[in-house]
Amino acid sequence: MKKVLNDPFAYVDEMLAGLCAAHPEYYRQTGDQGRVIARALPIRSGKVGIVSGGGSGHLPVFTGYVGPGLLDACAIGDVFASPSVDQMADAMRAANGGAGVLRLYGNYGGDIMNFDMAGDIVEMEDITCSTVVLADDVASAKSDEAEKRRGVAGMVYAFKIAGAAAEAGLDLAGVTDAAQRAANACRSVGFALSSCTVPQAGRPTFQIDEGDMEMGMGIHGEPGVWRGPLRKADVIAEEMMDILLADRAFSGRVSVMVNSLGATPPEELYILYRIVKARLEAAGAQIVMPLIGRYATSMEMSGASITLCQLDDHLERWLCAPCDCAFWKV
Amino acid sequence: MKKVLNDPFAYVDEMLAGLCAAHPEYYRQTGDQGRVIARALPIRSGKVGIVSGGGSGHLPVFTGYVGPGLLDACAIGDVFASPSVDQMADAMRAANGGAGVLRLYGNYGGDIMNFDMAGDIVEMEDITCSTVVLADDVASAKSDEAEKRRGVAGMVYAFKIAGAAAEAGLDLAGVTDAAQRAANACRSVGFALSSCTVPQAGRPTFQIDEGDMEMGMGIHGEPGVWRGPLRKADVIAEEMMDILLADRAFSGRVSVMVNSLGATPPEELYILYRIVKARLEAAGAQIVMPLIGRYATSMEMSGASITLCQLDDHLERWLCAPCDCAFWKV
Amino acid sequence: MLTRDSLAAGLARLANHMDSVADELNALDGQLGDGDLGITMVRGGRAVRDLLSDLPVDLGQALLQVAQAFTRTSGSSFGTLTATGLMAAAKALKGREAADWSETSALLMAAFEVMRMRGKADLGDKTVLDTLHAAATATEGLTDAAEIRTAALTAVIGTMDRMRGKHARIGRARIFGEKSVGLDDPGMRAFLHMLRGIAPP
Amino acid sequence: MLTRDSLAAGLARLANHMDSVADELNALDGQLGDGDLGITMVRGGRAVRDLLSDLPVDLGQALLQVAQAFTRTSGSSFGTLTATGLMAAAKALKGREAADWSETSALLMAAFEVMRMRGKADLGDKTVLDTLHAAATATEGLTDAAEIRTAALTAVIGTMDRMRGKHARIGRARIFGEKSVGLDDPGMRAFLHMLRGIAPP
Ligand SMILES: Nc1ncnc2c1ncn2[C@@H]1O[C@H](COP(=O)(O)OP(=O)(O)O)[C@@H](O)[C@H]1O
Ligand SMILES: Nc1ncnc2c1ncn2[C@@H]1O[C@H](COP(=O)(O)OP(=O)(O)O)[C@@H](O)[C@H]1O
Ligand SMILES: [Mg+2]
Ligand SMILES: [Mg+2]
Ligand SMILES: [Mg+2]
Ligand SMILES: [Mg+2]
Repeated sequence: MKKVLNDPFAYVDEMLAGLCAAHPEYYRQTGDQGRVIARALPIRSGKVGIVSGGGSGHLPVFTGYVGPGLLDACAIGDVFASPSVDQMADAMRAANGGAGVLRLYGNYGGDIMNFDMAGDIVEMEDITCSTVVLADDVASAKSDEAEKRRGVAGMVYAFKIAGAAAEAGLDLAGVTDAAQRAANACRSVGFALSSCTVPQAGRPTFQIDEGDMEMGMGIHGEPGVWRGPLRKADVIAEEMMDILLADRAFSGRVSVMVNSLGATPPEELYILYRIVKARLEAAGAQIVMPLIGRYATSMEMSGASITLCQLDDHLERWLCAPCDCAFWKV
Repeated sequence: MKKVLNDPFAYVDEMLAGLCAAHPEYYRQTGDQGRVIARALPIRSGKVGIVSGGGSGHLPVFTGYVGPGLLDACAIGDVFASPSVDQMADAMRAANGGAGVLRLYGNYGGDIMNFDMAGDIVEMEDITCSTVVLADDVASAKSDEAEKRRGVAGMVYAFKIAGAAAEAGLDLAGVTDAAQRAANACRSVGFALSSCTVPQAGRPTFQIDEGDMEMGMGIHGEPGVWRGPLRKADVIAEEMMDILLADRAFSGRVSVMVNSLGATPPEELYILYRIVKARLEAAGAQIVMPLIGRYATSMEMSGASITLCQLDDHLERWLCAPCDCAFWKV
Repeated sequence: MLTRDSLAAGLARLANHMDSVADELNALDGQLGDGDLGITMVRGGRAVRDLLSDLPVDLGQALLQVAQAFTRTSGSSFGTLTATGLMAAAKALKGREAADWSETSALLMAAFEVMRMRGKADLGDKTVLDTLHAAATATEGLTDAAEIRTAALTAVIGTMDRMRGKHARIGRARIFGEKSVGLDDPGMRAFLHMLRGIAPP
Repeated sequence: MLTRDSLAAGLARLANHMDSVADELNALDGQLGDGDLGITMVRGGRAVRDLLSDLPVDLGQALLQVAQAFTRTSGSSFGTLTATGLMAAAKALKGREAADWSETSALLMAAFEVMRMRGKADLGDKTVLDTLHAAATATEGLTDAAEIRTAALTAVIGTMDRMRGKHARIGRARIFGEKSVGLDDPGMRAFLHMLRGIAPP
């Protein structure tokens, strides 16, 4: 797992510098220590702002999804580490157009504490905040402890749907509700074939033996459901669909994401997609806007995740509304 | 280098089935043994058709770039292997709108022989053909043997520019000229950190020791300029810019692509981009539409390439014209 | 008596002590999490050290600045929790230039309460909260600085001994379940070092 | 005499022979390229075998079908070159139901010429062209099938011995430069096996 880098401690700052140099029409670097990415243009007054934040190393998540129809600003931590409270507060300031700010991020302890504390700070400045925490990874806790689940690729659906709702002019309660409904509608599960290297650590985060895989593993290498010999693609896809469909019924209009964790190429995502499609159609669902690619990654980790998103009329309209950023255009 | 697959011999066919199942609005599978991807809608009568073709394992190249403003059809071989003559002939038939067909592909012996032979066949059916062969990889031959160079990521610029010229209504000579000018305008160089696995072979194509890299290596593992210890990102980027700028002068309006070969994450491409931008600006160039991402890959190979494309007014207009496919929208 | 000057002296010792235990904390955190706890404390300590020459005499203002040194330099859980606790103490001492050592227990308990709310953890979850609560309880009613120090350290070490065999139930360590049994919670160890650092032996 | 039936018999032997040498050809090609030459020949041979029960009596039509069996089953260089050569022979025999063995040399030379044009390689580049040219030259003026076989095989083996120490200058093998020295060119070896297969000993 070799990496292209200079000083490991400069990895995130150099990445952000390059990102903003490449796409000044989308991204503007601001905030404490430059660790906030905001939209190139200031937020339209009266629009609800949407902020996210979390560790680096997941591009396009989180930073990449700043743009029209998506996020307004994002606080960026070191690789796999939470941003600081100050950075989150700065992100909320950048996303404030006077109509309130939705905090939309994944269910990780550090992020929650920091976003809460940052909220306490900016509320003193009369910025109204709401919160929706994503917890879509069904492998990380049983359904009776669903609130303990980690947030993974389902986040992207929530960004998209909340972003469209905000762009459509809904108020903070309305955007928060749209985001919460998107969060409730998503279920994800992933598997890993091999690890990635956190630059500052300098060695792979975990080890999976050659010829093995881990089903249900988290995007930072958190333990999954089982570890065992690498299965055939169709067997892996069937098992993932079993896990997802056992957790929640999906029917009618459903969107699906087959997401590479980084190294796994799109060729292999398409091989998985054959089974995902067959299973969803057998369950009576019609697939809307399948997303196949790298939407939420862990640098050069090998593996993939599947996310299902149960749509209703509103969610579908917002999912299919236009959006624009350097990584995704609808 | 683990892979998500079923029968290795079904890898390409299952990939194509999944691709077309996911994106029926873009892609239609046709031709001998289903190994041609054509646009979902038949070609507009009177538009010049553009076909490409080559081995699988390079998504989005070649197949992914079928779509409005890009290619009309593409013949697909096994991983890293040329499509058959019959498949190429079928691709040309699918791309024929009565105004002739441009064959636009990379400089590999097998592809050239097969496209030539396929051309002989379809010319019997009154389909007029022209050819532009991409040879942008400066590391693969010295400038006095530039015609021996391999085609790599520069292909994407040629697809985009020729596609826009065809969409704009130019005739076969005009589209061919646009493609040839794009081909002449591009220079690329890449480096690899680790290999990828051809499914049917079952083991990595080549080996680079842990801690080593190879500068100038080809996308199938063809030998490069030097192999040695892994350098820092900035050193790698500087050397690549040295190689590119020594081969050809770039000034005025220049587009640049920093392309991952697969596993290398966008974070690291942005780190490289800082240097690319500084060097180009120091040479007096203005950067137009930097492309940072996975545009031409070798499955899960680790490494990256840099392509520079010298623009003029026409090339810039065509580069910036709209295009649409599952992997790239402008 | 807690004043700007005795606080500054204590914080200077704390920052130095953190430099010397950083590796130990990183290693312990690395067995169960992301191995950054030592970094968090060193960075926080450094930022605190930068404040000392210019610390406000108002103890509330002073502690607020110390809290912000932690929110600014780290996004890791322990840094944020430390800042949360310090802010509770800052609130309690706002407008005052001196406090009696006998207030120590109440200040610790105030910090405990807000940190429990912030982290949504509870006693027995094998976190810094258990040691903090133990220190607050053990120092209740004490007035002498040295006595307070001994009581707090004894309570913290006792709590760590008692909790070592338990499962972690919160934060990163939770997901490593079994592996956490037999290991000290990194946050408890950090708290122990904060006590050792701040109070002169 | 070359007729539909003797051609069919020869092709059946050739297809069988390819099955038995596939591994050898794959391995040789694997040292310098992509290791698919055996696969190419086996797939082509299989497709040819499927034609045999229904082969046209017109030798031109028959050879055209055989050529198409190779373009259909493989995109690899050797398959396309083989098809190119077979098409030249098909053109030369169009409308005829029999050909004399004495025409062998001319047919090989016709194939050589179009393959040279298709592949843009030349004599001395260490490709199948060298052996093909040698076989065409060595069989000039010969009329007896057994004599032709012996002369062709001798010429091919001699050419391979002569070229083994040279650099490959074309195709995938070229880029491996030095590594190709001392190794047979895979296409030459495949051609040798085609001769061995098609002509009964
Ligand atoms: N929610 C929580 N409530 C109370 N204490 C917590 C909580 N989460 C973490 N901790 C404490 O913080 C310590 C870990 O700190 P740190 O390394 O900064 O966490 P991380 O790097 O995972 O964000 C734990 O050992 C525990 O004592
Ligand atoms: N341009 C060419 N001209 C003549 N012969 C060639 C040419 N390219 C390849 N060959 C022959 O084909 C053989 C390789 O065949 P094959 O394995 O099918 O190629 P590839 O897999 O690289 O397409 C070489 O050993 C050589 O004899
Ligand atoms: Mg930690
Ligand atoms: Mg941390
Ligand atoms: Mg080969
Ligand atoms: Mg081949």
